[in-house]
Amino acid sequence: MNKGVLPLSSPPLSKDVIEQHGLSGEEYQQILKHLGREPNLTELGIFSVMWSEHCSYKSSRIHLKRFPTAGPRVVQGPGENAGAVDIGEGLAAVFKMESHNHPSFIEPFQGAATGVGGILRDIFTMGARPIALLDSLRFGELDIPKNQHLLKGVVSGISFYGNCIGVPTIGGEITFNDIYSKNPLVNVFCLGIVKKDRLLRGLAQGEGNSVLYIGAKTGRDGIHGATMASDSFDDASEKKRPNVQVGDPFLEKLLLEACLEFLEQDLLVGIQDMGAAGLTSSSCEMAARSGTGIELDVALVPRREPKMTPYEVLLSESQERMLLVATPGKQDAVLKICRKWGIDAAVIGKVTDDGLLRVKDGVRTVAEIPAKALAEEGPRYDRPAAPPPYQDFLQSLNVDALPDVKDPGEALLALLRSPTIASKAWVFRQYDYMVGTNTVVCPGSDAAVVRLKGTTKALAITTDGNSRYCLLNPHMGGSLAVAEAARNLACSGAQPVGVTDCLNFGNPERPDIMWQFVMAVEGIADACRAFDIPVVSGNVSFYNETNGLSIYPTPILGMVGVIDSPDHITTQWFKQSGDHILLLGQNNEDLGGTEYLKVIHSREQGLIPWLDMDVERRLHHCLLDLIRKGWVQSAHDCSEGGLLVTLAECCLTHPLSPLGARITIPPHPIRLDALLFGESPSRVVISVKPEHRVCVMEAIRESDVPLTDLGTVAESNFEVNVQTTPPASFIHFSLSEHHMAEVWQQSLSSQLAGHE
Amino acid sequence: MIKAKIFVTLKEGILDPQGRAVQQSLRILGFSSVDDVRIGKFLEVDVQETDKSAAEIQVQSMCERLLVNPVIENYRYELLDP
Amino acid sequence: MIKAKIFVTLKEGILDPQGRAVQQSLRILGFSSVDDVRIGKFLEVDVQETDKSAAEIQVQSMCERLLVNPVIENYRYELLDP
Amino acid sequence: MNIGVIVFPGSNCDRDCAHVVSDVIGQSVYLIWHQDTSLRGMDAVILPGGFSYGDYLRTGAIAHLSPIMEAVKTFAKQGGLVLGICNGFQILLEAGLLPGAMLRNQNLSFICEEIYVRVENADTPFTNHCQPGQVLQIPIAHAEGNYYTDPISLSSLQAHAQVVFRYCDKEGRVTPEANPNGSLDHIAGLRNAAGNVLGMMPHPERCSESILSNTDGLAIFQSIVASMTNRSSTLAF
Ligand SMILES: Nc1ncnc2c1ncn2[C@@H]1O[C@H](COP(=O)(O)OP(=O)(O)O)[C@@H](O)[C@H]1O
Ligand SMILES: [Mg+2]
Repeated sequence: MNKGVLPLSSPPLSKDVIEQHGLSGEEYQQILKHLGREPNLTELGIFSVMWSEHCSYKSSRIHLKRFPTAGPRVVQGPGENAGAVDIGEGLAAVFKMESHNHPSFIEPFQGAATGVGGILRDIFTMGARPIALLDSLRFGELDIPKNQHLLKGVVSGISFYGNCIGVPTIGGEITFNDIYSKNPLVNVFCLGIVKKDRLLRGLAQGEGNSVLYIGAKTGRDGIHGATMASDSFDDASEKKRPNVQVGDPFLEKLLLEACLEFLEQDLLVGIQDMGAAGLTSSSCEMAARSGTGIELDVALVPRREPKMTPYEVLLSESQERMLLVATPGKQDAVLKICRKWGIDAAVIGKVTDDGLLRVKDGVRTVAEIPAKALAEEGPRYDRPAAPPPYQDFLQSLNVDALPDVKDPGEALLALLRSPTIASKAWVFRQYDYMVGTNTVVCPGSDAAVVRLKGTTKALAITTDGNSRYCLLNPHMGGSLAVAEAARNLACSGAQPVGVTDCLNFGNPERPDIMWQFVMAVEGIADACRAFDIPVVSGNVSFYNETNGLSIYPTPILGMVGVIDSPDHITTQWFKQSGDHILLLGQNNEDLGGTEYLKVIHSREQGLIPWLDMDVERRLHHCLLDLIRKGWVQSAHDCSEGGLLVTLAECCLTHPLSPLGARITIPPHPIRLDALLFGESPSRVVISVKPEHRVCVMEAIRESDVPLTDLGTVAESNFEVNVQTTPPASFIHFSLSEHHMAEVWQQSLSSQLAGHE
Repeated sequence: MIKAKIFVTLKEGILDPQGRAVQQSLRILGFSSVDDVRIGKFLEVDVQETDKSAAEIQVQSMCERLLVNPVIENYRYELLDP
Repeated sequence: MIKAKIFVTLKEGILDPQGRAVQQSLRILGFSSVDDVRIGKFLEVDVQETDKSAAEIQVQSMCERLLVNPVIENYRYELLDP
Repeated sequence: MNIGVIVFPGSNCDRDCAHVVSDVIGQSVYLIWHQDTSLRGMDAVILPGGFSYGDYLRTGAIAHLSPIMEAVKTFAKQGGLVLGICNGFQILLEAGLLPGAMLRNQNLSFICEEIYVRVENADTPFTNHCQPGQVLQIPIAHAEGNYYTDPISLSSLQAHAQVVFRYCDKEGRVTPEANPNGSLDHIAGLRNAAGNVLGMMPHPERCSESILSNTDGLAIFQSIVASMTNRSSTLAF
């Protein structure tokens, strides 16, 4: 290499420029140490993105080590583009979840669309064909028009991208709370299937192997550093560039098919998508993982815009691009497949053995940095963590000062109308949840289920997270989210095999936020260990705050379970009038942090339920056992809204027409509202045929799971009788199932009617 | 009545996937001299107004509040005399 | 290079659901004098040509072969001098 | 029987159709790339759903110019059976193999749900396994299924029994409420005058297996096989 053309002894950069790149003085000193000299501006830009929180996980990494990541089924744990677990039959499920919160706030349609595009690439770079998407969304309340606008934009963005590329969006969740008004959350989960031994990885091995760029041309989209310092790069005449990335799902579809053909023909050493920090992160991460170096020439990168500087080319976040290393001798085959699918491709560099990311612009070297310094040896922080002073206040709630419920029927209707509980059909009707013809359980049940063609197996998938719980008690909130996800899978007849997470939090430089984070991670880790579910991938999104106001701590889990036989696939809705309704699990006085308190009493306070992991585990075993014996007609877990909402949902979610029920709840030594709307965990409502009732009850008792006989499924009307004690009284109410269905089904769409 | 013609285009630098796809297929159809295609929106709005400058204020406000996404789009309009 | 501006609109008599929705939203926003909204497409095509009439022939043919569906759409174009 | 499924870049129901043809009804299936120019040996051809060319400009507009479409036109002219599903239907409209055009759904959003259609003509190669007036439950998934044609061509469609499916409710009543997208005359599926080309918005391949809890779509595929079997000889190309 000709050291003579190195312009790498640039004049020292000003303090302002360093600051504008978001690097602290200490971090700059580390850069000097890694380089043994001053960086030039391009190199500073590279360090700046690679050492950003988003790419380096500098505030979270030491804590994420707590997650259990190993297990007999784990094929690929955290560290790759996505995790993978063995699901039998020689197949692996590859999955991951990612956030696209800030872009979706700036431009909801494109922000959400490119979020879908990004997570899909993470999956198919592993060689897996994506077969399912799920979206987990948080918005402010819908009485604010701006929140309606955000919701509509995000849902149509997801629908646009997912539908077009032909990957079904089979489930997800949405909850509403004003805390998200200025910072909505858009988390997207994707799962793909690959033959276990054909998994591709982001590797750049083999000195001299070609490095190829394929996909969309590079533009100036989403260059963070460049926007703030744009004067130094652009013609003075050029206006400030918009920072919005636009997605092209059609191009991504071509990219997907091309990548799967590479895999089929075994043409690649490694591949990685260009996500955050684009060409820079993909190249240095691939090199660092393989202990090699990469040399690139930015002049060879296909471009969409004139006069882009190396800085811009390296940091652009244009969508739908991939970096790959071809197997020796297979380069032409790769290029041929790209031609077939009509996508741009160019050889832009080669693998080296010197451990450096070397970037040239023609003959000129513009950057030269050890790849490991960028990808692995970045800063790590053990940031101070302390509970916020307001934590005690949050947990203090004098329930006795609140009046008990007078009219449970009215309260039930109010909860069914609450957009967090109401039917989400307005959302998922816009998603093609059937393309691929694998969706056996469509949106509307506890978990979505996809079959695996060519096998007798199916996968159940769910996303869950309750941020109010995490606000009130982040440790327990984290554990409860894991328990709820696993319970949703058990209700569907599945055994959990792995989980991914998306951890949405505020500013980690604040000790209270860091405390929330550390506690939630511990809670999740504890529960995953207790239920023996490995964490195989995940994502951290910090700085979710506006004007100093943080979102609630919002860890979301995406969990995957295996169903061994089609006969075990179970849905949440009642099937037939006359079936018996049973409750598994114990009703405790758990009112703190409930949806009921928020909707009826406008309180988001209190002690949240205590999760007993042994009880929860026993419940899952018992339920799966009953399902496998063929005794369970329906199973639905109790979550937001408590027992009464759960029973109502069992009646209302039937895909054809709602059913009714005759419910009699025996006396309980707790408040009536806690009994009906409390959110004690570890509870499931099942229905069984009359002929199975006795054996099912027997089996439940033998499993040491609390059991309550609640009544029967009816053709119509939702009738509830409750005996309370003390004082001994008898409460009865009856609602028409059609009226309940109307309230529940129309709520979202009627709140969203109107402008746009 | 005044008729407003509003032209909404993507800002410079913003990717136009639709335009790109159309350009490619025009090339395949043999229109080899087609260099660039950008696709935007064209709106015709009838305003019950007789005063042109009053109409203009309204049209501008409509564009800003609803018709145009200022993050990625530019616009231009013409008013046709009543 | 010649720039062609092509305006594609729905034919008269064809219900324009998008235009109607925008009109309703404008009304809700308080633009009560808005009478009718029609939404069409606005394409800008750059043609590597110096001769205007040659460019025109090409543009017309592009419209007929791809850019416009005559069952539902009308079109009009302008050519900007090189 | 040899059934071809055309693969446009952006098709995404191609493999779903192929799965039903081969694994459910046991026929030979061939995936035919849009750059190919021949349909030699095919007894019937399916244009599957999806977003050919991203549905940019207009749904089906760019796809109808693909090289394979010349072969599809010739195949159709010679009497070959052509079934267009969803995006395939839109492509057939753009290609002029069926009359009319698609507008955006009246509510402007993509709609994915199970709907009902009434079989208006059971005397076609695609519906001979159905009863006249039979109600099928079939999923739709589209943003542009709002069919339009001019009044003259509409009356011609009606006069020649070319409307094969209409949106209806569970009981078979054709009502505005049962029309999901605003389609003219509630048209959900349509055949050409010769009767060998059918376009339909609903997706029969999504409801042809009991594990998917609905097998109403199977009748369409079985009809095609039956009508091909009844033909004395395959078409020569
Ligand atoms: N954003 C969304 N996208 C797709 N499906 C959704 C979304 N939100 C909710 N759903 C679906 O609606 C149903 C009810 O959701 P939810 O109340 O969150 O269920 P659970 O409490 O059992 O997790 C589920 O089947 C879920 O997949
Ligand atoms: Mg649930």
